[in-house]
Amino acid sequence: YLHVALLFWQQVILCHCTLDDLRVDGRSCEDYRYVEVETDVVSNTSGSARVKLGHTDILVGIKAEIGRPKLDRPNKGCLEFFVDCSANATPEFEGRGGEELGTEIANALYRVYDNERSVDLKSLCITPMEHCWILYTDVLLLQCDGNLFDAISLAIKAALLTPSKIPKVQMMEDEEGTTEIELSDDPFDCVRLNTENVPCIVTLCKIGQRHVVDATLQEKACSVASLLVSVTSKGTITCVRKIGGGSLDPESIYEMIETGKRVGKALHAPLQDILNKEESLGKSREKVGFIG
Amino acid sequence: MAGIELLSDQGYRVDGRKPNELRKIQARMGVFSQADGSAYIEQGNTKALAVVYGPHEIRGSRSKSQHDRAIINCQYSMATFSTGERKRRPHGDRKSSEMTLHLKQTFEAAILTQLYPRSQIDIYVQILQADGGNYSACVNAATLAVVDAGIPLRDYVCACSAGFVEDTPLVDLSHLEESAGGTQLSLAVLPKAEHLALIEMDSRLHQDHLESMMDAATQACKDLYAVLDRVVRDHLQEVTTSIGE
Amino acid sequence: MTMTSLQETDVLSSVQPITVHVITIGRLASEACAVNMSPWKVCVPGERLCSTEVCKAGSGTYIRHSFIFASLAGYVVKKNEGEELPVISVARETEAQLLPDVNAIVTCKVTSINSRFAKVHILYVGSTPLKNKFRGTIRKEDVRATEKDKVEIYKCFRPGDIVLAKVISLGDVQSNYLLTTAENELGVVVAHSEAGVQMVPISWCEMQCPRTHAKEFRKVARVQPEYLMP
Amino acid sequence: MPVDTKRLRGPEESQSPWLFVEQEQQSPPDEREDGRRKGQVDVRPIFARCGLVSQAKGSAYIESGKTKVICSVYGPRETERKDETDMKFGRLVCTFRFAPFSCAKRCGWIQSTQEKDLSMALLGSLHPGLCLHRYPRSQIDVSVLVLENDGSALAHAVTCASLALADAGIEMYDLVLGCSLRQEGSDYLLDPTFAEETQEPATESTENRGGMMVALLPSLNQVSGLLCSGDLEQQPLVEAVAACIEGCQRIYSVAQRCLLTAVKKKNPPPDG
Repeated sequence: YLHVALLFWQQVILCHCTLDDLRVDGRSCEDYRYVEVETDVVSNTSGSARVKLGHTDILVGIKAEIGRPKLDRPNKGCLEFFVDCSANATPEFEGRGGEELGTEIANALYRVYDNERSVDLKSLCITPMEHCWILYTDVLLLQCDGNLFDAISLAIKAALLTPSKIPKVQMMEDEEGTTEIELSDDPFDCVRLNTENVPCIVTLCKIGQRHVVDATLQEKACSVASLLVSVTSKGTITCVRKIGGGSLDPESIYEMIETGKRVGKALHAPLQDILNKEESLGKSREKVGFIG
Repeated sequence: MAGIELLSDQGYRVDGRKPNELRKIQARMGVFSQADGSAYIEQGNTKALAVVYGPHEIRGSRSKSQHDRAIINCQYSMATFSTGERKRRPHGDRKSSEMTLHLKQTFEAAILTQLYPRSQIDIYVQILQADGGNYSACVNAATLAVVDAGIPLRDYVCACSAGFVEDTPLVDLSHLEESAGGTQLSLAVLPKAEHLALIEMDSRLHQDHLESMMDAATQACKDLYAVLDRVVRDHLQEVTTSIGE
Repeated sequence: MTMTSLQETDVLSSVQPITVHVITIGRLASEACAVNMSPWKVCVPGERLCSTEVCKAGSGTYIRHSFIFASLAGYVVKKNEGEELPVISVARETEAQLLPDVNAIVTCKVTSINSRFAKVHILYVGSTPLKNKFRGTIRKEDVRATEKDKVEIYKCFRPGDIVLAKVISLGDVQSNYLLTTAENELGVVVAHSEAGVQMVPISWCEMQCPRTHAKEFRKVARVQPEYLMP
Repeated sequence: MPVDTKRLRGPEESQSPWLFVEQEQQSPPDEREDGRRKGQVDVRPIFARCGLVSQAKGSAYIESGKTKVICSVYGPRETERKDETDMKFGRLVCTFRFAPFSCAKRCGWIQSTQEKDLSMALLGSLHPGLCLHRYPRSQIDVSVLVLENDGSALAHAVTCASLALADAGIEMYDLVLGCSLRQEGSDYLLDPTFAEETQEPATESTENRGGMMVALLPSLNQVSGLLCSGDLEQQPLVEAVAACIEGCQRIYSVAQRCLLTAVKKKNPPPDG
């Protein structure tokens, strides 16, 4: 998609620098760029978050709506993903230009999040086979500067972690035996998701002989293939996927899985800290958003 | 009217505003670094982002190219989570195509397109949260973004909506006031010269009332102009001092 | 991979006798025997053929870490062409898909013309027919070698003409293959008159209908004998 | 054949019959149902054949256990959509489809998100194996149809597609072979059947369970595709990848032989 043209000597320099654990922007191979996270940016969603990673800018909004459970798991709720690669990021995404990338990312997100291991889907069920909560997770890409997956996963985790406004529901049965759903009126009386196992995605880019995390667009242009590893806070790996056009030798895959696990596990704690801090501030928190 | 009293006996609106009062406006220019120009605006709870790319070579078929001026290319889209009920598609539906066309017409009137023959200027706006007055928020955000991109304009374009309740014109309608039904007027003006860039009104209104409604909307646009002008000047101040350091 | 591996049965370690499987063995084993009769070595993509010190890489092969690998499934052919090293290549009876390449002579059919260029469909590359159509463009300035500015497309090509042309560039994103006819041997080889009869060339720029004797303008090619179909 | 959902609608309050089908709950025995052993590199026997579809440039059919996959390759032909990379490299287009009758439940005609995802995975696995720089400005279409899905469909689709590409005479760096694996606790099941892929565990614990597919370029020893989801610790994950790689190597000889036969059948040996 986003095409970055690099001259040959630039590629050589980039590859050589990485060999010495020093990247063009001064980071080491396992360093992330500066990350900014803010939750609750769009007030009419159940949960929302904005993540800035370098120049990559992601906005995630989650809306909970009542729907029908999927056939193959009648007693669970589900997550639906939609990725809007908006023309904001680049004019190439205008019209239907961003659709291909959008479905590609959405498909990967399904694999990572829409299962029992990551999110407690059973708690989203209202009545088996009939009603459940569907969490519509909509990702809006505002700016791309590489490493979309990691930024999106951070934003999704943050959005899920915020006190989601999923109201408590009660099933009312009237005399004719038909059931009706009644939503709780109290805005504070809501279900909170168990988000202990929600994983984070770490994308590792193979450049020359080494691999780096959080690759910029320039670095991505030099890399043949990358490996997407999703890791929970306990260090369990929930998803591995090779992306990009090239191939990897088995040894480097093993190394990349190892790095991915280590980096991914370490990623959770600071994120959790920030979110806890934000929550403790409550209403008094000064909202930054896009202003300032 | 659907049950709600839009204007109280004391002359206040549902959210406590006076009939000719705007909602709180907050705006910022230069939110993104990769685009040529960008801006963000909040009008009450309506939040809009605008980015501008260009002027650049014409993308796609060259047949669109105009030998004596630049073409303006717009896209209006709404984030799927922006509305109360989730939207299925961010753009491409009939309503947003119409909005795209309106934006294009508005900015063709304001940008000095003849300075950039055979080129293209892209304006993309995105509604992050919709609470009435989407069109005006988009126009105002886009104006700031175009200014940020350094593209010459005849004048700012300021847009505002107006309604008419109980013989009183209301300006800058919220979603609640919009959905009550009743006459609605969208107006985009170049405030210095008081030129109209776009005017759109649906449903019925007595001719006698039109002028008062127009006056109220024009005045609101001028008020908006003052706010936008402040934002631009502050931004320039900020930029120049940071260069000076 | 040598021929001996063909003798391996299809059975993969520890397999239960399933009926489908037994059939498989029988079928493949008999084929394997037949295969072994041939003296020709067959290779599959990715097979290492030899070192670059022994041979030069020909078509259907690629070089990696100074070894020659096969990139096609086919017969391994070694040819000595009087040079120091023999050329090793992988051959298939059905020619590997040819694509129009720069400097290739192609046969094409004119589909539409306007004052600036003629649009064509490329039908043959050399003497190999293409399975799918590829579109090409002959620009006004590439029609003739001399007096380029006086060329009028209408006096050179008409839709339906069969033209011999040479590929000068693969073109860019917007354009198709760019072709030229600016050589004596290139240009219109077959054209039909308004009466629907195949015309005969009478000069470099004219053709005549044998029935009506009407003359029409064309950029006529002097067809080389090797391009004439028997 | 598009289905008019409006006309075939049941009553407003209706439930799919699938919800009431008894789920067979059986604790998995040590032996797998077809007699293969757990924790062993034990793939089902494979029957592979090239050149079944006469209309296509190249085609292949693979049968492994009850899983049956057919693939045809068309092209290279001129691309309709072009961008800068198409000028230097060919474009590979993959379509992965389940035939409507291939699974226990009928699949729709419209490509589902799962099929789109698998198409992407197929594309990613095949792409590194092809010499696409030899086909500038053109497009190669690969379409895979699963006739019967009894597990490991994607892995066999990868193998089948690479055989079809080789049969079509598309230049490749290497064949691409696929192998799947299902991890169950400390054991793994290589080349799982559909039942093994989807079975619910007897225990609630989700430790070390998951599915995996690896695509390998066997003679270059490069992994071109890796798709894994589940709940795995690092050690079992690495072991599972290694087992899959070995599984791929096991089917290499079958793939080679299939191609050799195809080459000989199609073309008599060249003279001279």
